[in-house]
Amino acid sequence: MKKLINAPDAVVDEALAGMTAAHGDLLKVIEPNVVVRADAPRSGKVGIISGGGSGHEPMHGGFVGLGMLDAACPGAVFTSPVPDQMLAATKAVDGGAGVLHIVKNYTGDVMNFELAAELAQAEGIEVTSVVIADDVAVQDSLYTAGRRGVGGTVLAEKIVGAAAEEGQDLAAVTALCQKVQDNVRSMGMALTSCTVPAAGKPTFEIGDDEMEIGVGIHGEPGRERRKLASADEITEALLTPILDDLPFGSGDRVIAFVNGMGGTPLIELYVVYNKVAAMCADRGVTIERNLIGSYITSLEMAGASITLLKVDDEMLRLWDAPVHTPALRWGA
Amino acid sequence: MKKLINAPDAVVDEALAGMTAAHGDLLKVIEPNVVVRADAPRSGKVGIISGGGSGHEPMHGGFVGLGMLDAACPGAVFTSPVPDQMLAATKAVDGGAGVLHIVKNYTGDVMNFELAAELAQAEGIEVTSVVIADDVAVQDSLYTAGRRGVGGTVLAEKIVGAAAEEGQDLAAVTALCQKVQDNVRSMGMALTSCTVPAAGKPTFEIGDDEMEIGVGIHGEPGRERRKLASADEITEALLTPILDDLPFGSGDRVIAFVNGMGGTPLIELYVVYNKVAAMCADRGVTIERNLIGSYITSLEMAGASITLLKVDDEMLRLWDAPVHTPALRWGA
Amino acid sequence: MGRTGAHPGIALGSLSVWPMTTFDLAALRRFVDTFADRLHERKDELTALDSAIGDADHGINMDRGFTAVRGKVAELDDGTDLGTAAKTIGMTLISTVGGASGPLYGTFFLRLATSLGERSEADAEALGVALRAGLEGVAQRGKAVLDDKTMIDAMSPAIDAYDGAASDGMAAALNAAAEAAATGRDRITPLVARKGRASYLGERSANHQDPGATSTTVMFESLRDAVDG
Amino acid sequence: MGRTGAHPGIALGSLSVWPMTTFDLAALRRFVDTFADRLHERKDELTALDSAIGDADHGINMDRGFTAVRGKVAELDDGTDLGTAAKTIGMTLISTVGGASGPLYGTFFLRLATSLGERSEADAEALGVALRAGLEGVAQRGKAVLDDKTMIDAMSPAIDAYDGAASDGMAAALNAAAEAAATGRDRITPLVARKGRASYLGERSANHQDPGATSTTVMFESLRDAVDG
Ligand SMILES: Nc1ncnc2c1ncn2[C@@H]1O[C@H](COP(=O)(O)OP(=O)(O)O)[C@@H](O)[C@H]1O
Ligand SMILES: Nc1ncnc2c1ncn2[C@@H]1O[C@H](COP(=O)(O)OP(=O)(O)O)[C@@H](O)[C@H]1O
Ligand SMILES: [Mg+2]
Ligand SMILES: [Mg+2]
Ligand SMILES: [Mg+2]
Ligand SMILES: [Mg+2]
Repeated sequence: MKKLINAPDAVVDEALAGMTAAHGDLLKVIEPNVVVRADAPRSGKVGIISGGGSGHEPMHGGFVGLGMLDAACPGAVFTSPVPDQMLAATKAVDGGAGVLHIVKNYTGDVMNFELAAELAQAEGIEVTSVVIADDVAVQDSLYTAGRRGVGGTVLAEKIVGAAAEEGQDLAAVTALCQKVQDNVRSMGMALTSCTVPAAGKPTFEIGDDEMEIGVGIHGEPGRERRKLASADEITEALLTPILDDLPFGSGDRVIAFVNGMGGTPLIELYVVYNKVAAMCADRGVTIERNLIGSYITSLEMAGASITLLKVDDEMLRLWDAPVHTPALRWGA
Repeated sequence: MKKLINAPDAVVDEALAGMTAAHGDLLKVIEPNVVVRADAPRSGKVGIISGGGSGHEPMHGGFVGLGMLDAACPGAVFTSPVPDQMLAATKAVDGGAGVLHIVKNYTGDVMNFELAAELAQAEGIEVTSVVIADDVAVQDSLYTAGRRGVGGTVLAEKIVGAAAEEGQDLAAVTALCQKVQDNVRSMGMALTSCTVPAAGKPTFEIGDDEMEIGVGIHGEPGRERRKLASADEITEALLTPILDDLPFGSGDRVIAFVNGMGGTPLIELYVVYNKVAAMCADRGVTIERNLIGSYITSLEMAGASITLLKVDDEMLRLWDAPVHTPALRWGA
Repeated sequence: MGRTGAHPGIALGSLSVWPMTTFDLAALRRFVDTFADRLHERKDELTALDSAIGDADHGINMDRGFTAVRGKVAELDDGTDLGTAAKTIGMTLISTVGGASGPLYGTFFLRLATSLGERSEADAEALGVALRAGLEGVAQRGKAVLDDKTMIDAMSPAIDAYDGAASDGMAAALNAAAEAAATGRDRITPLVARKGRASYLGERSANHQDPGATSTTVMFESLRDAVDG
Repeated sequence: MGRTGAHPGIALGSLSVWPMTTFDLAALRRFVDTFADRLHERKDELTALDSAIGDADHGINMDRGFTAVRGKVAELDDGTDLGTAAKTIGMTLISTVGGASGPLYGTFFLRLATSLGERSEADAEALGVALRAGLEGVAQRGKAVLDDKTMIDAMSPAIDAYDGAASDGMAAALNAAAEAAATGRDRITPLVARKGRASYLGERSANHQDPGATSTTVMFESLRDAVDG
């Protein structure tokens, strides 16, 4: 295992200490491991919190700050956080206007957030939850755990964070988050596995001429192993199911998000984006905004995911609104 | 070779096409492969251009925009660009106030920029050059090629770009760039090699328990191969020579830049930053600002570099000035 | 305590002799130690199972949780009732494990706690009732049904087997439970997962042993050995 | 043309018979084709040398450059003078190679061009003068001296050897040059580099063959074979 770490057990705590040292103007870390906006709670503002396993940096801690998250709850690597964290986060950010939990659809995340929401409600804090489940690699079904929450989460946090920042109430913010979820679709792939620090070896073995299509963000194998293909072929393999699923059609306006899995350099993401732009143009889909970079990662995995969000003027306005977090910043 | 590419020869062009598609509001790509600010030339503004081999993304193309570079010249992967590019860039951005070339100290870069400067001057454009040579892994000597230009380049481009943006003249901007160069020091290390697309295999072989200390940004072996060590030990191995070289001492104020080499995830960079902050505090060095992320990379290499720049109020003010480029953005 | 009792007797209203095994705090402590030891020993195995069809953390999660539980249970007063002790386990798991297994195993022990209440000892029947309450808690929390390929597929047959053998005494019932858990664990290996992370793999989840069903089997084996031991 | 001439004669003011080999556009074209072919064949070898002590691109760079040069030279009119042809090579290299080798080899051919001027043929002496002008251009541009472990260490002895053998004719002189280049290439292998990328490796650059000295050797071998062949 080749990592810039001191000890597998210390990674999360030391990274949080590094974040605190680096971004004290934006955030603080409170017990038990909750990243909270420096100026929380803000009276009258709906609190937006999210969380999940660590190993997806900058998500979620890197999105705490003005116009995005009020708090983030990092679990152990790839392990959803415990309810104590979400409860502490909820209490820390509640400014009297209630708190929205943005939850990625993983059994563990859903259950731990649910427990926390029950506890917070018992303490008199109004809590709503929206579950993000945007991964088209997973078939949607009532009888299964449903789709995973992946790249759409980043877009949801930005847009919903902007709405909360401008003073929208809990019902409006919750409905908006659900609207983002209803209009966002993603799919990912991996060229390599990654190594969970405490496990010490790669989660899966993969040949030099193979790739995994339809992976999530936890180093798990994907839906299918295929022969390595060109960037254009891979982009088609990811984007076609996305376009067909919602579906996205002629005249639709989107935010296109090309995401690196952690070990893939930016130059390759631009090669992918080049094809995304061409395919969207072919379908008559207008890319109004884009985001290209490694924002929701699987440790050092090489690979990429693509996310499309169908937007209207209001969502675009909120996307463009000022944001100032360690990982996303504009207009501020 | 596992990369999201279509063909080794097409990577640079397709990535540039992707950048054009993504960031048309900020930049355009003109022949022969020059990334130019969308609104260039700006009358009366000193033009700031840089360039170098590709494979270091987001450097330099990702730094074209308001408050930073007016143009960037991307060569083939790890190969300095040709003078035709710098000449075209210089002509494209000249607004009558002259053009500064920020050159990383590699024999190829220096010679190709020199040729371009001669040609531009022959066409009546005033050109100055500053060579960035901040890598303390390389001994400084009159009889050698000297130190490599690495992470300090990013900080120089931001600060100098701000000065040009606010209307400082060529002499002032050139002197400022030299001042940054005189006060900046860096050092890097690698956990893995990287693969030049056209070469098709890793530049060097390295064992699972080994690392390279003192690497540049071209996948070349470093000064020394050592046994893999902890993040804290590695940080000490990089930062101690940096601190001792300038030297940085008690009372000094710095911008600290922890950079990923392309394949190292952000969580690890924060572990490194945590130690950087502790070591600077121990020496009485105040970190006034920080930058943490993969900004000057070696394709998919895993590893990191550390850069410290000793600043004064003026440099800090310029660091804080608005910047709006694909890769760095604040205040705009 | 917790072994076959010192004063066996004829159970009222029953033709068979009920061995007087009871489950008390000492037995619970032995269980916790045994389970914690085995999770620690088998951490890599459980994580490897989770690597194949999940996210490579199940062994790490369970080991982290039961290391914490061991410490908390060691701190309990000797006079602590079983409900309080089980609640301590459940709360500790919920607060330290995370993932799917944290709330699921946590709920299991919280429901056990409610069922056991202020008892300082539980007989075979009371333990059976408590275990079933735990199972129901896991089913409610996780919404998994049989054949979804989860810990439910080890836990549910184990508790059925326990009930079937309860009349032979706690030791026999726990033995039957441990064997049924293992059988359940193996029975579902060929299946395609419909719940939890493994479900994201679709067909590729077939022919892999479920990590949670495996740790549940270890739990029932530890319970048997703590009581029988 | 470019072979031993059809009408050998006694050189004025010389006791020896100067074989009447001349270097003309046809020879230059054969040289370009030969060098381009060999660079293409040996691209991986040159890149591998550059992997050990550089950035793994020298073969790629040279192949890209001479592929372009081959095309440009093919387009030249048959009546083109040697200066124009050499200038085309130099300009093309500068515009397509990049890196250190682009300006260095580019300058080499530009200086050759200046020296050869409007000649349509060069005799052994004129070619020697031109080659030395090229070497001086490379030295000025790159500021490397002997033993810095660069292409200079192949080029400089090659041209010295050329001059030493020039009285035996162009073919002999180019043969001596090619052999001296190879000797120079090998001589510096043990040295620590002081210029170019390899210098960043310090002591670790020792005992590796220099890529640029290797391509320069291939250049002189190609020149020899183009004239001699
Ligand atoms: N909905 C569910 N109901 C019951 N058990 C479940 C459910 N989802 C997952 N599990 C069990 O949890 C195990 C995985 O636990 P663990 O790896 O610790 O959590 P995570 O999946 O969050 O990483 C699975 O092997 C399965 O037995
Ligand atoms: N200053 C110099 N003078 C002469 N030759 C040099 C100099 N620097 C480098 N070289 C030669 O250039 C070769 C490397 O060329 P190449 O790999 O194409 O360029 P780069 O080093 O820019 O990647 C070296 O092997 C060396 O022979
Ligand atoms: Mg997990
Ligand atoms: Mg190079
Ligand atoms: Mg798991
Ligand atoms: Mg090279």
